[in-house]
Amino acid sequence: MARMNMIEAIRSALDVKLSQDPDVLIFGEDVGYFGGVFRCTAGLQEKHGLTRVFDTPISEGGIIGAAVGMAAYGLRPVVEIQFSDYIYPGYDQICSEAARLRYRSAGQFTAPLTIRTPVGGGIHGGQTHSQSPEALFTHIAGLKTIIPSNPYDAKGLLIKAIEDNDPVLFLEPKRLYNGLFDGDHNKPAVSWAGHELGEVPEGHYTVNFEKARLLEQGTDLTIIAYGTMVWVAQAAAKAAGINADILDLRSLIPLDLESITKSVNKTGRCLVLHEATRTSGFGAELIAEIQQHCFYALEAPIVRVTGWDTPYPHALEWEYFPGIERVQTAIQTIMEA
Amino acid sequence: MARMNMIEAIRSALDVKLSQDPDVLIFGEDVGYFGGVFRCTAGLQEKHGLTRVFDTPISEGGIIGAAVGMAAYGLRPVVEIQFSDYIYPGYDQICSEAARLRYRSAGQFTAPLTIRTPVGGGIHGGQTHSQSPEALFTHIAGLKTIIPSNPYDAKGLLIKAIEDNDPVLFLEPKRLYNGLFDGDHNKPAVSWAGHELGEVPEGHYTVNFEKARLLEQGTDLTIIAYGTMVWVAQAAAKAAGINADILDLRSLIPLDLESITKSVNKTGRCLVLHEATRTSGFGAELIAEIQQHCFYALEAPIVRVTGWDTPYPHALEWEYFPGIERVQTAIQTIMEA
Amino acid sequence: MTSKQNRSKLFVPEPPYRPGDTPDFSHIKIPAEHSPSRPDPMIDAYGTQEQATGLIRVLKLDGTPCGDWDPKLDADTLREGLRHMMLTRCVDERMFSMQRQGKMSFYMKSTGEEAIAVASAMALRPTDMVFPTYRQQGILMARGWPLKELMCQCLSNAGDKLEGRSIPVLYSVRELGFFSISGNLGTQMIQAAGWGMACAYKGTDDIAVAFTGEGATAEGDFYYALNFASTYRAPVILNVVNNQWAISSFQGIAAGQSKSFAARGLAFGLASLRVDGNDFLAVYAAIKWATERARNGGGATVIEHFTYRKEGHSTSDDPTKYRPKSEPDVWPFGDPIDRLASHLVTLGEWDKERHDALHTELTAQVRESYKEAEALGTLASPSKIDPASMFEEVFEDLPAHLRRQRQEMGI
Amino acid sequence: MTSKQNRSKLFVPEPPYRPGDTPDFSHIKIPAEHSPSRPDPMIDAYGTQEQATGLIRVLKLDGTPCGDWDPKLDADTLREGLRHMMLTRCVDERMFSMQRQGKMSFYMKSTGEEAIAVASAMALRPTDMVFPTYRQQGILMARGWPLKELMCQCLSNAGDKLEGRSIPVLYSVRELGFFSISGNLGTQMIQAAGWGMACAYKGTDDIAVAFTGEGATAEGDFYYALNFASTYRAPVILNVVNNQWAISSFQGIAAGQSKSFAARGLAFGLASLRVDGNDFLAVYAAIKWATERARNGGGATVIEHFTYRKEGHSTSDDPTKYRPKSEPDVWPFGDPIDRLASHLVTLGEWDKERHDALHTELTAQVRESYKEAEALGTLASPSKIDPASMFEEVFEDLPAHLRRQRQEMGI
Ligand SMILES: Cc1ncc(C[n+]2csc(CCOP(=O)(O)OP(=O)(O)O)c2C)c(N)n1
Ligand SMILES: Cc1ncc(C[n+]2csc(CCOP(=O)(O)OP(=O)(O)O)c2C)c(N)n1
Ligand SMILES: [Mg+2]
Ligand SMILES: [Mg+2]
Repeated sequence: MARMNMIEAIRSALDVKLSQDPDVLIFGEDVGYFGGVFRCTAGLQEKHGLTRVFDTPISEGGIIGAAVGMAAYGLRPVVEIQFSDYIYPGYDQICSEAARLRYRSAGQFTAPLTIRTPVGGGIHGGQTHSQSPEALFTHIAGLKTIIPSNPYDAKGLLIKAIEDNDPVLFLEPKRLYNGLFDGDHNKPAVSWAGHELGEVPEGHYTVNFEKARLLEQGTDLTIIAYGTMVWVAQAAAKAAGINADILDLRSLIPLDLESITKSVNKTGRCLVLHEATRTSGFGAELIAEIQQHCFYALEAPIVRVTGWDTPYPHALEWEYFPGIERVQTAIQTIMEA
Repeated sequence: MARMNMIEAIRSALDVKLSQDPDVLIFGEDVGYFGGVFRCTAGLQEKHGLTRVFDTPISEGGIIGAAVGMAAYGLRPVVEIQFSDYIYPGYDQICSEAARLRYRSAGQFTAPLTIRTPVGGGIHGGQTHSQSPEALFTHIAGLKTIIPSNPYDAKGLLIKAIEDNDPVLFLEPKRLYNGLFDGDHNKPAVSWAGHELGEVPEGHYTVNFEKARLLEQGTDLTIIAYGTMVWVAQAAAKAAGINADILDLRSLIPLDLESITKSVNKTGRCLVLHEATRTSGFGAELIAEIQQHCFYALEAPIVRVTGWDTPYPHALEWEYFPGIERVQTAIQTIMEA
Repeated sequence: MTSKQNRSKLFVPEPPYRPGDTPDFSHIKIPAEHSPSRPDPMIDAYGTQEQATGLIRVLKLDGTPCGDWDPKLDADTLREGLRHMMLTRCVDERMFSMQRQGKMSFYMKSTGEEAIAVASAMALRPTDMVFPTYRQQGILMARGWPLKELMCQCLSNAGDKLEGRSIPVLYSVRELGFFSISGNLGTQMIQAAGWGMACAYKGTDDIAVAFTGEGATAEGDFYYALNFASTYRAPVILNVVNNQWAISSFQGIAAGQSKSFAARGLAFGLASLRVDGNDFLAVYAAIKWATERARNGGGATVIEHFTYRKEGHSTSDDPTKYRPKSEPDVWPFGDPIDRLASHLVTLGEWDKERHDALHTELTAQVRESYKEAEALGTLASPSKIDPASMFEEVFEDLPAHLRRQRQEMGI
Repeated sequence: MTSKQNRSKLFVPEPPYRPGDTPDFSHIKIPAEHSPSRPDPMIDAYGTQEQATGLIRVLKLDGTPCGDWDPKLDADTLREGLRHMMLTRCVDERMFSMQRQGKMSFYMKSTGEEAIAVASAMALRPTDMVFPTYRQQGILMARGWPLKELMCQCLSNAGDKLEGRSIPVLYSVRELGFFSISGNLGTQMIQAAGWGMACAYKGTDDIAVAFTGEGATAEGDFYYALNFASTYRAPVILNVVNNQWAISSFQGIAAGQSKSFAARGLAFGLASLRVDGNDFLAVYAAIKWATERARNGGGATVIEHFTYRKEGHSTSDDPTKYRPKSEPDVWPFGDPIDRLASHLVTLGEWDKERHDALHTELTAQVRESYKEAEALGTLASPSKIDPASMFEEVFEDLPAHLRRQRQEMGI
């Protein structure tokens, strides 16, 4: 088993699929010769050829629109949007086209494309390099939304996404690319090399969308998180000395509601985390479902700790980021309720 | 006091502002000479002139982008997007630009534009003439989202929107344009002429965003709705013989959380309605806040009745629409819980 | 260009005539004998400047052909084209009146524009994928889609292969190379470029053929298509149907100060042609030229079809609200059906009797087909579409949350 | 054009040279004495074909002027331009090295492109609103923004008027007619068209002036701008800075088979100019021409500035990863500062001593300003920005939900 960070795991997934399936194509801004601004596609053009891994004009709508056409033809395009903050010019092609094609054509045409894009803050990227737009996609019928928290899952989920016959939005928490980050920005990032989830098979394997990962097991509290916030949850639970079920969702649509309700029905308390702005964030959806399915088990209001409802500021990045301290406070609030 | 339907009320609001403020401009697809596909701007070009009410290219991104520039200059553009289903090509300009300009320039530049667009189904418009995309906007910091349910509010809220110094998305439930619709599509639409909220002053007045309308007062249950669903709520409550607080939100951002929590704390039961697809809809946000603020008062899980998580189908429109029957069933479920 | 209107007011273009005016199009020069010549299809794109700004024509208004674009089709082929065009118009008329009778929610005619769809389809191979708008139903006639299927889609009845999911006229017929029409304008242009890229990637010589109205060229997707087609030399034909109107907006709103929609292709280094869209032979020749270019590795061609929307935008529209009632009649480029018919007459291959007989035959065919279709239900009759189907094909497999919702619905 | 590559494979354009290659640009023809002539600014847009595809130049590489575009600026103005350009470069160098020292998160240089920003600003009125990208900091020098303010923005410190909200270089200086730079490429082109429409609507003769990189012309917003500017004859100048690179992608990815970015304006009936962007006088003359046209009601002009990005895209970029290290040095259009300086020398208005003295003066000025700015903090030092400010100016007034969140934060 190899040791990979998240960039290497993603690259490995792409490499495996490029090698296995001649219908897989990769394109996006700077992904070709250069290998992407985060290096996720480095070396792939050289290995697989110019027509399989290539640069595109700076046109997110064009990238996704062209991919819809290719996917309808029968190819499996995997496109990169350089930062998720720049996905909006392609929003119409995702929502009105990729997500709708199978339905409106009654299955005659489908759009099995994968859209990879980095999300989240923590790299001093400011308002336009830090966003977490998942909730803008989970509202769209016909689209799957995936977000891994570690190298092992990243590779397995990405291969699964490419093989999936529906359009998949694959969100990559950029702060986890190079190492595990638990929200403590004063401490150096922890290399994935030393983490069990940094052990990644070289070849083909998949991780299913339907099942959340139970990261920690406990009885006092259920913490639901995804992406970077999974590790913040773990650190905060430890700091709070609490015995929590920590669920790493991995997939938002489809959602593993069964594992969620099972856990909350057991613990009676629930904390929901995300980095995205709070209002109408995916946390709201989780809470709506949990309060419905676990109402009689709940001993305290479900609390959400999220990014604030402001743009992601540059200088005050760590005041914005829902870090360990805020999560810990929320844990206390819930446990004392 | 005049009698107006919702189209006339909206037109009257635009007319009042065009007359009062030379900086108000109206543009959009077919809004000029023709007066808009729903006739909301009929006669306004003739009255106010070609350069104040005019047609645009079919370019929602261009319409909103140009409006951002004009608004930054100091004008007050009011643009129409022909159907909200077509707003997505302008999504980037709304989310990344209009909603962000004040913040990123620390108040040097602002974007006081109003985007009017029809929402909702019930006119056999199928997948691309029936959507309710409000939740895709309530997640965006810096944007206000308004949705009236009747002529009186429509005029007062629209004038307020135009005068507001922030960008406002003004959603018009198209099924209410010509008459009150309570979800019973077998019955002819009820003319606004006979309704007290069809009594609309001719001149200038405003309705504030900060306050929900308490449409009916009751003690058994709180029903939270907006747009068309307000009237479905009323009809269903009547059919169920239930004594409910019915709150017509009018504004989603800002939200009158105070009225909501006051009511739910009183009734202990709550039903949330919207026509939009369920997952990550605005109902989720309402539930997340209500369960937090009213946890100890709640006697039953909060239920949401919404459009299904599918595109809006053409033939099965009424199977999709969250009509009286479904709302009534939900009321029973809540009351029996 | 010496006016100083921007010092005093914003310029807003207006069409020459509005209701109440007497339209006069004598200023539109009908090009004489020689239209821009037909260059070799592998010409450098910048060599098509004249073709992009002039007007390519074959048929004079009197039905005689001229110029080197004449595809010299045999009489049977010409008669076939005529039949498809007449059938298209017949279907349009029938469906329009059935909509008026409340049998369906909506309909859109292509009257006056039949040559564009039909000649295109006949110039293409069946394996070329078309990405049409709602005004290329003629392609379906030419490719032989059973009328009943078309009608069932419009009626959203039990015979609708799309399960009543879409409004009328948003057809999807993969087996005939007819892409699922989107209700969102413009989006399919770049998808067609992507499809063309896929054809090239797979090493086939199939091509993609997209259509947009002139109004919808203002969407970003049109430019994405021009750009991607240019960058990757995609084998795609990007057709702009300039029928002068976009609902109530005249073409000048989309065109601005530019004089040719075709010329937008030139700006991307793409071969560009501007064609008399009411001239069946010119459309056929232009599409043929573009297919040759694309199949031989020359990449994309942009074709503007200059035509006129004779009827309202849709059944929801009353065009006399914004243009003179007589404007369609005085539009100087004639009717595509009449023009092809008189060409055949000139050739001695057609006459009034045969024309009337064909019209009668097609009317009967349409009436028959409609009867069969209506037997499967209309929008007014209780729907026979299974409500459970609403939840299907959102995804390949029904996910848990949709299963729960279906159960909630009680089915 | 006789190749058949689409039958076998997709075409993907590649730059002529990659790391390891020896770049050779002798195929780029440096236009001789006569550049396209200077037409009357009110010329019909289609009359600018030659200007849109040729290359407008004034300064020969040896510093002597030629042709009718020469704006004949006096020596003081020329020296002022030189000073602004040298100051820009000086600031860029300082900030780059301070970023390397960890004082700020990010920086972007405009090395080699200074003439475009500085000459533009000098040709404009102070009331003309510019909508810049991150590579027109030269405008701020020319318009006299205190360096300290610029530096404080980059340092996100207590002196940052933007309250540390944006990453470095995304300036906003309304009082100097410098629009708030967006991190989202392209968006400001259409906003500038809207601003221009507003100027016209209000009857002023102010204009809007937008900039985009050649890479970002692929965004829809660029075309919306062309379209709206054309339709409403907006007084706006749409500048495309073609510096050959968009991060790692060479200009051919955006250009495809087209040979001029300026010519995209022609497709919309807009006057279009293609200018040697390393030629201070040519840029000045072109902008001046476009302002005259716009202020007199002639509407928009598209200007391509042909230049070269000498340094990396930003501090996050290492250009030797994707292009030869020597490429900037062999780029055949020289350096804008050197070229203007040698012009002044030719005129007898400049010499090496004065040049060195100016450089020393500017270096000192930059050092001083930086010291003052740094005294107000750097990103590395604990932020002095009030956390409560994070919630302000999301809306005009603080709404209840943001007040609750601020309280939740404990402030
Ligand atoms: C993105 C989008 N915006 C607006 C509409 C509404 N709409 C439908 S057809 C139409 C006019 C289209 O005109 P044109 O492109 O010229 O095509 P034509 O109808 O003339 O064939 C408009 C504005 C839409 N369907 N999609
Ligand atoms: C909408 C959007 N997409 C992608 C990016 C990421 N990005 C920032 S700069 C850049 C390259 C821009 O190249 P060009 O337009 O040529 O300008 P230059 O940097 O050469 O001045 C890219 C892709 C972005 N900021 N916005
Ligand atoms: Mg049209
Ligand atoms: Mg560039």
